[in-house]
Amino acid sequence: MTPRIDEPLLRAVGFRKSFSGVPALRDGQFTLMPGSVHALCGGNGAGKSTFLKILMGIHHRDAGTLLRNGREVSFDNPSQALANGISIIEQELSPVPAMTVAENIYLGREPVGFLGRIRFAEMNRKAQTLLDSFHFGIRADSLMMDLTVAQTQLVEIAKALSYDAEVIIMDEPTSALGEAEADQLFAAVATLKARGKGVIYVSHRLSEIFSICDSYTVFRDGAFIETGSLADITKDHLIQLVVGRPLTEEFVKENTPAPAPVLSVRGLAADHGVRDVTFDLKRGEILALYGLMGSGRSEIFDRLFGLSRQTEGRIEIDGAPVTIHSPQDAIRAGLAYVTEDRKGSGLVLTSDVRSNLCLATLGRLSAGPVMNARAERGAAQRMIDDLKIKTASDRLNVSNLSGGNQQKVVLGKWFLTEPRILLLDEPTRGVDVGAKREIYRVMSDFARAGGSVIMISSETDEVLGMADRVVVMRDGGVAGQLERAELSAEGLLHLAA
Amino acid sequence: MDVDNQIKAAVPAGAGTEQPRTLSSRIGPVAQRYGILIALAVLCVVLSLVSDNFLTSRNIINVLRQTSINGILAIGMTFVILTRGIDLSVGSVVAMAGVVSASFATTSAVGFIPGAPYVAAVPLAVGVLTGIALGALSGLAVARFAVPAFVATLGMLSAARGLTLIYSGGRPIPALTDGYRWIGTGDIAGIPVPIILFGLVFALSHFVLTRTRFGRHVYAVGGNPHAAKVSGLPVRRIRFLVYVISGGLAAIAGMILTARTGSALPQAGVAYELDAIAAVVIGGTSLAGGIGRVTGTVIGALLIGVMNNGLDLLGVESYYQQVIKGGLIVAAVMLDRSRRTEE
Amino acid sequence: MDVDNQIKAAVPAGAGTEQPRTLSSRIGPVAQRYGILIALAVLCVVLSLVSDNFLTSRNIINVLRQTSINGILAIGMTFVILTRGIDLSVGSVVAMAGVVSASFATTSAVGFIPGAPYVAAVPLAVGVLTGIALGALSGLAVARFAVPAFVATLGMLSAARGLTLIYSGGRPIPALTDGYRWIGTGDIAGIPVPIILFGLVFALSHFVLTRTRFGRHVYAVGGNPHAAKVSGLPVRRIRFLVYVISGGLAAIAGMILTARTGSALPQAGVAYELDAIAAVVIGGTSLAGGIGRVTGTVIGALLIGVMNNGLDLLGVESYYQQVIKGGLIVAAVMLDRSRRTEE
Amino acid sequence: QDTIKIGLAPYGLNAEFMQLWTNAAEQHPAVTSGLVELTVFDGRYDALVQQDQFETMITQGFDAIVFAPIDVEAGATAVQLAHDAGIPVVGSNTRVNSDLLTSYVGSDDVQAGYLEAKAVLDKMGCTGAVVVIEGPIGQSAQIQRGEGNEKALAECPEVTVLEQQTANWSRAEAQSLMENWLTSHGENIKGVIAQNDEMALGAIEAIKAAGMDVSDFAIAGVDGVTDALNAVKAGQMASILQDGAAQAQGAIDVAIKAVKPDYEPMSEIWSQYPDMPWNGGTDAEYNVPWTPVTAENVDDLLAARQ
Ligand SMILES: Nc1ncnc2c1ncn2[C@@H]1O[C@H](COP(=O)(O)OP(=O)(O)OP(=O)(O)O)[C@@H](O)[C@H]1O
Ligand SMILES: Nc1ncnc2c1ncn2[C@@H]1O[C@H](COP(=O)(O)OP(=O)(O)OP(=O)(O)O)[C@@H](O)[C@H]1O
Ligand SMILES: [Mg+2]
Ligand SMILES: [Mg+2]
Repeated sequence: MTPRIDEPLLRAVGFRKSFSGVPALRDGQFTLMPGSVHALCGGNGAGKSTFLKILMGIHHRDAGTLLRNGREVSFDNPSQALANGISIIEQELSPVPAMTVAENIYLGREPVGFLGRIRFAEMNRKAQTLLDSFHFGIRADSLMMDLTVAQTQLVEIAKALSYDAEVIIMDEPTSALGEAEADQLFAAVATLKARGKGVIYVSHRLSEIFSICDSYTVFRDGAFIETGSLADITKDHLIQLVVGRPLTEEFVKENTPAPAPVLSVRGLAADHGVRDVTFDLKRGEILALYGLMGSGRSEIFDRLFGLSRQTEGRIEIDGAPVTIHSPQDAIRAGLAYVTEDRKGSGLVLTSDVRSNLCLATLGRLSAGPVMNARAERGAAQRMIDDLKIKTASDRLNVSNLSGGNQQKVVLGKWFLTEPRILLLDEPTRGVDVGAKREIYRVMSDFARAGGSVIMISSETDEVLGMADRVVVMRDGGVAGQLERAELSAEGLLHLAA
Repeated sequence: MDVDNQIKAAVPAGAGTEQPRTLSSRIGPVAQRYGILIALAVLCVVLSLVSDNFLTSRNIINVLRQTSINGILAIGMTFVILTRGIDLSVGSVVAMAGVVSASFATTSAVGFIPGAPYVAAVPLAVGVLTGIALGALSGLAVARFAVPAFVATLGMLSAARGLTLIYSGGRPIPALTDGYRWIGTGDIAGIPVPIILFGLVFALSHFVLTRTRFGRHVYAVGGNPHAAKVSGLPVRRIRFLVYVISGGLAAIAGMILTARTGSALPQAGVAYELDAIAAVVIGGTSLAGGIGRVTGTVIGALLIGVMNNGLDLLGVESYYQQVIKGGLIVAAVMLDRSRRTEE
Repeated sequence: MDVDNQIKAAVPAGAGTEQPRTLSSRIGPVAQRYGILIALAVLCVVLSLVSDNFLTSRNIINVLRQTSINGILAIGMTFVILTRGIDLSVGSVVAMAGVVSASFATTSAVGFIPGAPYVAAVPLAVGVLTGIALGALSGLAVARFAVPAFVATLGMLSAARGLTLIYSGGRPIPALTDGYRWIGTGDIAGIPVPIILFGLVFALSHFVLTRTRFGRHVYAVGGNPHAAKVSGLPVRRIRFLVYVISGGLAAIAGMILTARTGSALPQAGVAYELDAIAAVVIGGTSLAGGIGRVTGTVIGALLIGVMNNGLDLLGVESYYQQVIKGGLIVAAVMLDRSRRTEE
Repeated sequence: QDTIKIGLAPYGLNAEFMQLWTNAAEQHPAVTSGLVELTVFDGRYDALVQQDQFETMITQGFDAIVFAPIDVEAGATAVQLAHDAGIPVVGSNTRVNSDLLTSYVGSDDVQAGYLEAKAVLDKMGCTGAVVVIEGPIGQSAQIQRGEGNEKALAECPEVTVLEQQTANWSRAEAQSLMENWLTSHGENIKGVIAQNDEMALGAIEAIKAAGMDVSDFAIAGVDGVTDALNAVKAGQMASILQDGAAQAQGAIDVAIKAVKPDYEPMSEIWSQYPDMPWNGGTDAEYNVPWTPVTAENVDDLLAARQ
């Protein structure tokens, strides 16, 4: 029985959900038509992921009705959702690290032969074909733990697509991706759409939404606000719906670099093929490291921050050579590092917002060995206010925050250290439009006050908007440098590829 | 107030490291925080109904005194488990600290320390140092040489027991001075010294874990060692220190035990690690690290102590005691709906 | 090739579940996979140099036979630990399965089962069912009621021991039939039955864990329970089943032990859980779940077995043995540089 | 060729009694003179470990084995293995249910249980109430001493047994147990029958901790460990000395005799206990007598310990 074309694949009304009495979703509504790519928009903490998890049977709703092809359904667990043709790419990456890519993709659907024996060869072949069809360039038999965050994201995409589901939920699938990989995903989405499937797409990158989606639904503070066709609205209108007040997407940039270099990197080598990297960072400058996925940008940060082995190369701060063996050394030298993997190396998920915010500044917030609770509270509150972190309290467990708000906690932790040099690896990952502006403002203010920033970003717009200078990386080496005046999207891509 | 918040912070809804999501939603916050306390209360009410003697001040003192040793061990264990470690060697450290300290406090000719007995301060200091040294060895293996805590402390369990037997020749060390025995049998204002020590250790540990920088470090290292490292915490030093703390506290427990029994037995403390870990886990601390609090541990230790005491008071036959104890522990934790394994 | 990949998948470099970044990069793949085997080899070479008897075929058979019981327990434990669980009850299950099965196989008047002795198949089946039932109870508590595995199986440790004592009245059950005793003392083509059973259990478990869907799902549940659930795996059922497997294997170990000693002791198997877990951890399986393999476990068990046998062969004094064993275990794992705690 | 290799298999060496037993074996004149090479195998309180050690001894070609099994029944298979390999096994201290033993040198636990219970009951004048602290249930010493306890208790029908519970030979466990009993029964407890000295000593500490007078209680244990001798001297308890040294040395003599038919015993114990004649070293059983520890002999016994 094929559903009528005007019959929605999925229709949700009046979804409600609270966590320990705090409502996360008050009135979730959504209608997904076949052959459509439907954007679910909303600020950080608007309830998007909560809504999608309910659809998938990961959470249980407190109230609401869900119709699948017109039939009322209710999923107790994800396997029922899968059986009903719904698959998901979750916002938080969730690999099984010690298993291969192929095993992760076909987890629960392994081809089996005699005696329940898995046909590994067949599974690897299928997985490889799948990955190759999206040009992801990942080997199906590599271990998940050996992949970078971006590659892990690609595998999760491949996995969700491999279910051949009718409804595919994508919760910020591109937040960890470079543009080339994102384009592969968009091509896949277009194919799905052409085949009459429905895609629910969540992203804070509005340009993406306008280029691949056809309809939109906006949530704000857990409630349904508006739905419609993207063709009928402008970007600014959408932003206004999301943020709740008029706002244009723009970059805040008021710093001017001084000529004196603060940090000089000479002939640096790092793990995984990074070699002979030389560049200067000036006082008051925002420098971008640009490159394709896997070009070695994060490795440079790891090395600068004392997380990987000291090998070749010199690092000078204010003209004096420094040795950095550990993060302690780096912090002492005035560095701060927002890593790209916020779950793996950014947050202590078992602790609350306040402890996470104060984690790198405990020494400053204590009198001798004893913590000054008031100072901790004050510091945390300052960051919550400055970055508009949406949390019920600073004692809430950080794992209960929405993805974007978690990212802000990591940023806040490092801002509190009052560093001289900020290393930001994908700082606006998963952050909504409103908050992005706040982050840009903080960066700009920081640089204006004499601090220096190196940022890695896969969003070319962000690089163009914020960077004073760009160092372009290719295959672990510096491919060239561009001054702000020379910047263009084509120029960057040309050097990087 | 502040402390309250701290406690709340330390024990969030779930036990696992991931997706505490669905967890907290189902249960009211009160049961969440006090589940195991409720279990303890239920047990106490039932016992006071069926036994006239249970709620006498004398029996309460008994329970507390009997709990003090396991309680002190479990508090040290809490530090270790919060960093994702485990310390299986506590029972052997109990014996070694007891025997070594006693050898400085015996009036008997068995004492082979010239000049023994010394004034109580000497053997007590020696005992604590012994525990700290053993803990430091385990800590070194774990923190410096990346030996899994289970293996490092299992090795210590065996080695420290052997050393204790060698040191003592397998014989008890009897006839301890009154000064030494005071920490096991003395009292201050009617409250037995072991209970006072238990209280002090609890208060201090609670303070350290909730109010000091080191305490914050312990939670962070257990919650996400990688993030802790990136944030500039001295992860290795913290890992090392928790074993030193556990060793030191095990030594105190060992000396209380020795002072209470009146002679140091090299075979003391066998299998104590299981009860200590049980108290920690029953008290809501996650073996996955980063989540837990020392108040929970004390409640867990009391639950075990009350159970042992109650079943003795009721004169339940020993075979049946074992069955009932096993069932009660599981039931208590099930009643404490707050904790759920990740899934 | 295929298998090779599988194995690689099962034992990667690091232990932690997080920071997938630099782990496997640091250490060469050979040391990674064979570290503990090298430790075992070194120990064997040293022992064969200092003791003439060590490398005799008779002694090798002794070692294997002695290892078989801990080995089988440790294999069951591997399943449990791979899912982030732990089974403390194995020692008590050993005793209970031994006693219950023996009560169907005794020719003595102590036997209180009408019609006993039965042909060997009956007691053996009853024994395995006993183990499975006990494992199922633990599994239910863990998988269904979300009781932390440590607590659930500690409860079972105590309860099953009590039940065993009640069932047997605390007395051993002697005089078992030859048919029953065959599984402990018989041989096939000169190879003792316990060794053959050990080999079979190993081969089957290895096959299940590396090649079958269930086995891979065990890894997934331990490696990332959330991902397992979202992928539609029956997480609870898998959690439940590993305890059933551990219980069943503990029962087999218990019956081998009973058949070997010739009478069923209700107090058999005390503290066996520690050796079993030690074999698993020494063998490279992470207590954090999701990483490990059964070959490592067998090597770990052999290491422990060889150590016990070797020190006895050399006539090392018992107290010193304990010290040396503790040191050797830690040293072996340190030599096996492959494993590193997360940091 | 000349030296005789004897394996000594105590069930576990972590507690004092077996330690004394083992020391005595190592002090046997035949060992110190080099006639016998003695190797000690610590059974680690596990029947199977002991059996494994038998296999090791057989592999290594020991000439004889002196065996103190952890369990009566489970020891039988080990004895069978040695017998099949032609190695004589002499039991000592703990019985083993096997007719393949060359001989058994030990003491009758039933008698010890009787004697200690009698000491308690006598002090109580055969009236009042007692508690019994037992060894680990199912161990042969617990079973047999329990039998002896029963026998003595049967002679005093007036006496009630308020509680009966195991403390696993452990002083600390007995101490807690007694504390709890003192709470539930208070002054009603007049006597404590502990199946070994450690547990009796634990009971004494509990009484002291409760602020009661130890001399108001009749307390007895078995074994005669050093601490107990001191307690007897202080008038706090009665103890029945088990002469582990004699059991071990006697067993060594019998074992040597089984290997070397022309051997004459070298240990002094045969002259020390006239009630236990050597009889050519071929008796199936040698019963080392128990010695009740009294105020009179305690100083001598203590002096012998140094
Ligand atoms: N397990 C939980 N316990 C308590 N609160 C929670 C939990 N999960 C989510 N929340 C809260 O629910 C609200 C909605 O979160 P959700 O993750 O759905 O936001 P989102 O729209 O996906 O945001 P983002 O764009 O940042 O991913 C947030 O305020 C969050 O703090
Ligand atoms: N743990 C690892 N094991 C093996 N190779 C690795 C590991 N981590 C990174 N690499 C490889 O090192 C190279 C550089 O990685 P890096 O993370 O620095 O890239 P990047 O430029 O930051 O890209 P992105 O973060 O967008 O993936 C890549 O080819 C990557 O595959
Ligand atoms: Mg979200
Ligand atoms: Mg990167």
